Amino acid sequence: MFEFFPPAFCFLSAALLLPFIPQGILRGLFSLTVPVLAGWSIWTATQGASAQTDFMGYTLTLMRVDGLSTFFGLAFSLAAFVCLIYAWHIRDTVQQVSTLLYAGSAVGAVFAGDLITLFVYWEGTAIASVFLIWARRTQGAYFTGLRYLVVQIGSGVILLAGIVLHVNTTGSIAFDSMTLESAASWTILLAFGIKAAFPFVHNWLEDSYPAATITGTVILSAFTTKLAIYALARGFAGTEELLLIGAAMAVVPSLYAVFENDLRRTLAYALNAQLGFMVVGIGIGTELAVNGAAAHAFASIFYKGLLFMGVGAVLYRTGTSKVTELGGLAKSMPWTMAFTLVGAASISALPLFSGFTTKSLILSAAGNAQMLWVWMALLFASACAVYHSGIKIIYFTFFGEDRGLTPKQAPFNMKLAMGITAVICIAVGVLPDQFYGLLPYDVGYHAYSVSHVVTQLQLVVFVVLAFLLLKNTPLFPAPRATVSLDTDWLYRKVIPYLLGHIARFVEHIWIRWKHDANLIVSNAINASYRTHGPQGPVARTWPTGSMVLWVAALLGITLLLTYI
Amino acid sequence: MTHQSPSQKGRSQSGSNRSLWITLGLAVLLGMSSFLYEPHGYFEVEHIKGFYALFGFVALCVLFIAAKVASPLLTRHEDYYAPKDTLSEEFPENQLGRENKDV
Amino acid sequence: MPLTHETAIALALIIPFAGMILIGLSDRNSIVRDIISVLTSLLLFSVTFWLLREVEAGAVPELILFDVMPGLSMAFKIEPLGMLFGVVASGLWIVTALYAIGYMRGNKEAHQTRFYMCFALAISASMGIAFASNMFTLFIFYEVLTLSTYPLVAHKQNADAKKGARTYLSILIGTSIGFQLLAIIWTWVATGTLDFVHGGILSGHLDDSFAPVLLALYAFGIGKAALMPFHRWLPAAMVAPTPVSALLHAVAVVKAGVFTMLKVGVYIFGIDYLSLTGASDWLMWLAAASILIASIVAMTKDNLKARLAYSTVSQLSYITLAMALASSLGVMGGAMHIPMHAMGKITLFMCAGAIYVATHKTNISQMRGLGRTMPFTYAAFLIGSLSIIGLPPFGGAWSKWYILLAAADTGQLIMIGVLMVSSLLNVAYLLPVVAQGFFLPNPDDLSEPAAKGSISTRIKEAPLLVVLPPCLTAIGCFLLFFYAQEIYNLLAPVAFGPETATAVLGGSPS
Amino acid sequence: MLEQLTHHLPALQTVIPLIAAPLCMLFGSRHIAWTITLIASLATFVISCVLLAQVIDGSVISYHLGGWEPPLGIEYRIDAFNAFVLLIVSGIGALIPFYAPASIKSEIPKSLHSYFYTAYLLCLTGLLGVTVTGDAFNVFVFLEVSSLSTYALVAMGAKKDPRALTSAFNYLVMGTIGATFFVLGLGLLYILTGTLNMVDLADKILLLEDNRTLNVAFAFILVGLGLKIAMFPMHLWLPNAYAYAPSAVTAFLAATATKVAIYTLLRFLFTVFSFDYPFEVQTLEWVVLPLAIMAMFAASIVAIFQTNLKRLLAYSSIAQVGYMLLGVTFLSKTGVTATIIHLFNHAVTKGGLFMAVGALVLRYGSPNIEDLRGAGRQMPWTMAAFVAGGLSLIGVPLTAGFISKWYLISAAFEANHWVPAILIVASSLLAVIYVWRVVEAAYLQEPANPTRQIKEAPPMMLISTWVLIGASFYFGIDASFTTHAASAGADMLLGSVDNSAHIILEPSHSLIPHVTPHGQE
Repeated sequence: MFEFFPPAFCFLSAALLLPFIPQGILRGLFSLTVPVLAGWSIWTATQGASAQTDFMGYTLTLMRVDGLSTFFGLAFSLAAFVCLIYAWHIRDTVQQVSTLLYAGSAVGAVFAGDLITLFVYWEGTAIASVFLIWARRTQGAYFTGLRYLVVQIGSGVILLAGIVLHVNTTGSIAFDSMTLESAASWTILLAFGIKAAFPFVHNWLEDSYPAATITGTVILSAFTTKLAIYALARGFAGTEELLLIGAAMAVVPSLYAVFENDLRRTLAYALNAQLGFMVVGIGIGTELAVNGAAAHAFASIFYKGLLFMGVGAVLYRTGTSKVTELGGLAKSMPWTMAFTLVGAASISALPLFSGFTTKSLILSAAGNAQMLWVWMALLFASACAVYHSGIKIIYFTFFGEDRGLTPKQAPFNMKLAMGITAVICIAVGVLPDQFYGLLPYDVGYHAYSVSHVVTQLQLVVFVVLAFLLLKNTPLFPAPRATVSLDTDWLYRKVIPYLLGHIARFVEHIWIRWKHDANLIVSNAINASYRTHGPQGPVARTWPTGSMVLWVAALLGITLLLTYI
Repeated sequence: MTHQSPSQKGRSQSGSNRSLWITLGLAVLLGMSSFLYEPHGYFEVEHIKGFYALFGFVALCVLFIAAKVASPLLTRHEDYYAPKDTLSEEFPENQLGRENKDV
Repeated sequence: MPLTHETAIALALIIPFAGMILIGLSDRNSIVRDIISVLTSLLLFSVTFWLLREVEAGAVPELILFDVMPGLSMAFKIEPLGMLFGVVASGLWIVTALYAIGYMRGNKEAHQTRFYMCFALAISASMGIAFASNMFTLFIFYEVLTLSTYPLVAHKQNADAKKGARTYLSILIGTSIGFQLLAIIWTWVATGTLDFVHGGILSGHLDDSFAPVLLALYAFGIGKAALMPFHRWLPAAMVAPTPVSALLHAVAVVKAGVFTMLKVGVYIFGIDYLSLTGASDWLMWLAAASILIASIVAMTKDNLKARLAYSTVSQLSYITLAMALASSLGVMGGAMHIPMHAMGKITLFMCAGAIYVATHKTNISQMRGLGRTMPFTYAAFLIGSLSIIGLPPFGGAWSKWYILLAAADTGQLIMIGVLMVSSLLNVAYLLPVVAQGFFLPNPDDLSEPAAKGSISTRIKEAPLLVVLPPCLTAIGCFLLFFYAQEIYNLLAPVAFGPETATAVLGGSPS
Repeated sequence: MLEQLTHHLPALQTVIPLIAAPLCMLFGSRHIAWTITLIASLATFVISCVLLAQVIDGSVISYHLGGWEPPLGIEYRIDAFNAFVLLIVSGIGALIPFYAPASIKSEIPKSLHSYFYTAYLLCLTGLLGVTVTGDAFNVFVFLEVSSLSTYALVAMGAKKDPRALTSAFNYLVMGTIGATFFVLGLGLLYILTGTLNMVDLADKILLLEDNRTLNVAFAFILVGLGLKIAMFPMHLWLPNAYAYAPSAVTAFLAATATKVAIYTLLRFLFTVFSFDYPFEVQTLEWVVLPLAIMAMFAASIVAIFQTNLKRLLAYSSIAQVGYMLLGVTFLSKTGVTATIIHLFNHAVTKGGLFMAVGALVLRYGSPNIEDLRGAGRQMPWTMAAFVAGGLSLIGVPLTAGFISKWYLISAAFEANHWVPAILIVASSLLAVIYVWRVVEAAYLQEPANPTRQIKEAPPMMLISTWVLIGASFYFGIDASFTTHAASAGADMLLGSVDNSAHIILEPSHSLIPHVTPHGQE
């Protein structure tokens, strides 16, 4: 039935076994072997292999090994590996199990060859990941988790509805490239779009990632959105509508990332903007562009993960990740700073770092297609990224105003994880050709040209220059202890407010109605008691006279009928 | 808000001055270098000398202005969503490894 | 001794009945009584399981007892749908029998013998409903079920219990006599038969414009299906001890209701007739409204059992909706939802009972942090919830899949939307229970540092017999996802007609 | 000898209790009186069984009393319908001697016991006579025999509650008015036709065109019998009579007296008059139908509020009479079948219920629901019987009441009477309420006086109660006998069976009867 064991099953079965392994080194090593095994099995899988099974009258393709899925599968396995190292110190079984389930679901979804399997894993990522938020065990995290879950499962049920419509119209459950011509594919696109944090359905990301545990945020940042990118690349490559969506995604969150106070939320906005790049790449849909989207997803997983790790380490030691409460940690946490710098350099697309070699694929694809405005938007977003992910994180955490914080260095496992991730970031930046070799398509692209290096350096340096010049002017958006209003304002303030009023109104009506109904019923009972009760006229039995009257009346009525 | 001694402030001030000069220097170098090679771009605009430099500088200015304009509209005090929000609460202490550097 | 079909059916009816008598006789010795109760359930299940194998092999076991009135006989004939219901009810009786022992002892309830007797009688009635070969027999056992569960609802005999039981009885008896009986007699007068025939008996005997009216009499008459506005009995019945809520008000009684609904749809009206006349259109809308409103009401309930009750109201309307879609796939989905929802909901109820036994807490707001002292209960609750929501890899996903397919098939896109919104509402009212249990601090126990202390000292679970059954059914939820194929094969003749079933089985069902 | 006896069974049916009655008084001893009563009532039961067996296939026995040829002579005419009613009356009559001794011990002074049995036997005679006779005036005579003895029986409750005397007197006044109306109607018929034999009357009436005197006669008969039936709103005598009579009497009356009156009404409606008679159809539609429905509701609602269990059941009876009348007004075979079935089923059920209540009253000393709290635990078997009977009253499946309702609603649907069909079920739900009030009091409330030791009812009372309750279940589970008999009866009444070919003539001037076909007469 199976040509080989689906790597997702490695994760899932390990997650079931994990609680039975004693906490500590043994459990840590056990969980670390899982992504290694899975990655190895993906690496060695022959292209075109598949694992199919017949179930409920459908042929489910549990595994479809091709360039795109292999690439994402490897990325996810590798991400799981570094995340697990980063979370080595965690002793919370719930988080450990859900991490494995989450990574497993993501890997499974990537290899899903049919829509039903995809749906199964799609929901799996939603359910497994929410525990990483709830595991913070605070009231705020509880509510955030609920909101997150509703959105994620919402994406799942929309996907389900889309699949049902798709199956109904086409009779096929295969997960292949689709065109936006039927309600089914629009619905499926919406489902993917929610997970990919399209504009207006993006806010779950900024709401929930910063609310997770320290390690949870890192893990969350790796999988869900990248899975959506994979799904979009698989299903909707070359869909023009995605261009506009992607461009908007790249630009608008950048603005938020500027004035956001919480660093993890800042990173979440930045992540959202990076997703915009990938969506644009998918929207362009050429082999180069899809390669770019995939490559950028890979790079993004790691440099964003690295930034989240850095901020997480700071949070771990200081208890806060707010700009207004941080500053001057360069001395006390030098390694963390160094690794975070690598991440910042990567997202800023400095040459020799990962963003440089991946982002340019997408920009080049946009250029090839002569999409000037899209290209400009992406360039603008790149410039913004230099500030909000590169400068802002580093500056306000490690330099800036010294708040007198003297934390200890990050724990070794965190530093190790950051180190490995930093190496990956640099490796992608330094060895582009080897990296490109892993991509789904063979396009023969070369990232390093004088022109490219210089222009990119110009962009970065002038952004830095502008920052340094403007920093002490009134133009500079100085950090304040604020929360940003986003689309979640609608469902966290407006809708509850309206619902509260509606609920009060309905309750009022309901109580009134109930009261009235009770009154009517009790009046009816009382009235019938008065008439039919033991003392009522209907139940009166003693007066013989009235009975005679009835007899006479009845006779009279009967006789009257004679005349009809 | 922690109180800062004047010396600390002075140090950070001088530090940022130094980085400003370094960056300025780099910027000038890179700006000049645009005249040294022929860029192979996809669009007309890329052939403008120093386009990327200008773009980066302007982009950040635009971004800051936009942020300045938008932030009063789009930000509220961090307790705005309390208590159903994590921003307004402390990170649970038992999940932290809050340790200070050995003195 | 070779078992014949006739004796097997008779045994399925008699075993619980005999169990009831034996339980009554062993009033003095509670251990013997409890053992009898469990043995009876095992015995019954082995008989129904044997019958299931026979039905799967294509047999149609039949037993005609006697004629009550000329033309109306007390007769039984097992078709796959009834077989499914029978196996579900008798199978889950085993876990509930175990659970009931733990629960009733754990709570030191009074009148336990009466409790077990009525329980056995109710199961007997459920078997009668499952195997009935005509609407008349079904109706008789339907009423027996109502009456036999009344003492169970009123078990505590306090003012609340009496009030709840009164609501329970008055709605169930009221609707069944007020509407269902009328509908049955009308059918009888119109067609001269009440036998269940695939494809229905009404076609050609009833003026098409009357079909919606007759369907309304059936739909509202089957009060056990808890279609709004006749759903009030279900929350009211939650005053009963939890084993009752678990088996009867999550499995036997309510499933008897929706089972009857499906029977009426498939065997009295016939899916083709329904779809031809559009008789069930209004029912579809009502069921949809019922699904959503009940879910919203569930969100407002703080009492866990009340919340689960409204959830049941909502989930039952899935099945009604599936029938009202008047499509073969809907029948498949609706019928499949019977075991899927039963397994999930019984898990949830048993967990609620376990929490009650261990802590005597009934309100969700009091249950914060309990997940860490009762991890098994809460894990089971989580799995049950996921199955109810319809997430893979749990059974509930498949039934929802087929109902959705049916909605797509009949072009009812709004119904797809309703089911989607309902899933989200399920998330919103079920998962907070788990999340609060695991991830919010226990207000009673502020000093307890989270995630500290060795696990063995923190765990304060209910007695084993109370915790084990929900864990078993939770595993059942998981297994059902993979055994859905068997259920599908079993039900294919019901949904697609006896002739086409074999043809359809080969390929994709759409 | 036996051969001859069998040919005189119709006469023996009334003669045996009639002769036994004075014997009871003559001997004076209550034990002997009881023995005689037992033998006589059992004998009538056996006779009615034999008779029913002979006619259930649709034959008719015509027995000429004293050898006088009808229409001049009195004819006892037995067909499937009245044989069935005979069975009910004599069946319940045969149970009463088992039930009565323990019951009346506390209710009637010992010295009056032999009078009780005398009056009881006379009452039985009257009821059987009304049923068996084919002569209209003879109906009146037997009706009065039964009524007069009933008044006496009701009055015997005076030891326990003096109001029994008043209610007996009331009953007497009203009953007499009813009887008078009835006899006035008969008189008018006689003036018109010159005959009192029912079959003969029917033939003659057919020949009359639109005739106002006939209409008046019909109206008088309807109202007169309506009063005896306790047709709403002429039911006022019934609740008191039932409430204050001794329990055994109540059980007997409730099960038989109104049923026989209904039988008589059906006889007159269908045998003497018929659907061909337009005035009857009009009256049924415009007077009886609304009254029947009003009875179903008004009486049920009154029953809901009653505190006295006996009165509660009495009002329930009035409501049930409404069902029976409703069945008739559908003017169809199914309707009449429904009426006859309900007549039987209700007799069995209500008899059993009143017997159970009698046992409760015996032990608790009060029929008030308040006082019967906790009875479910103190008298489990009696209370179980009550609940079972209550279920039948509601019409829960597997009980006799269900069969009745099934036929009644079927008839309504067949006649396209949608509204009555709905009203039938609606009023059944009222029955749920009044039955369940008792059930809740008995099972879910603490005893009024927990220290008081209450024993289970005496075995004989319990057995006879359970015989009836058991029957009400038996006929709910296997209704083939009742439905068969009732539909045979309905066929007979509606003349859909050509009964002239099957008549068994039994001229009594010869001890050896010869059987000739009707046509050769």
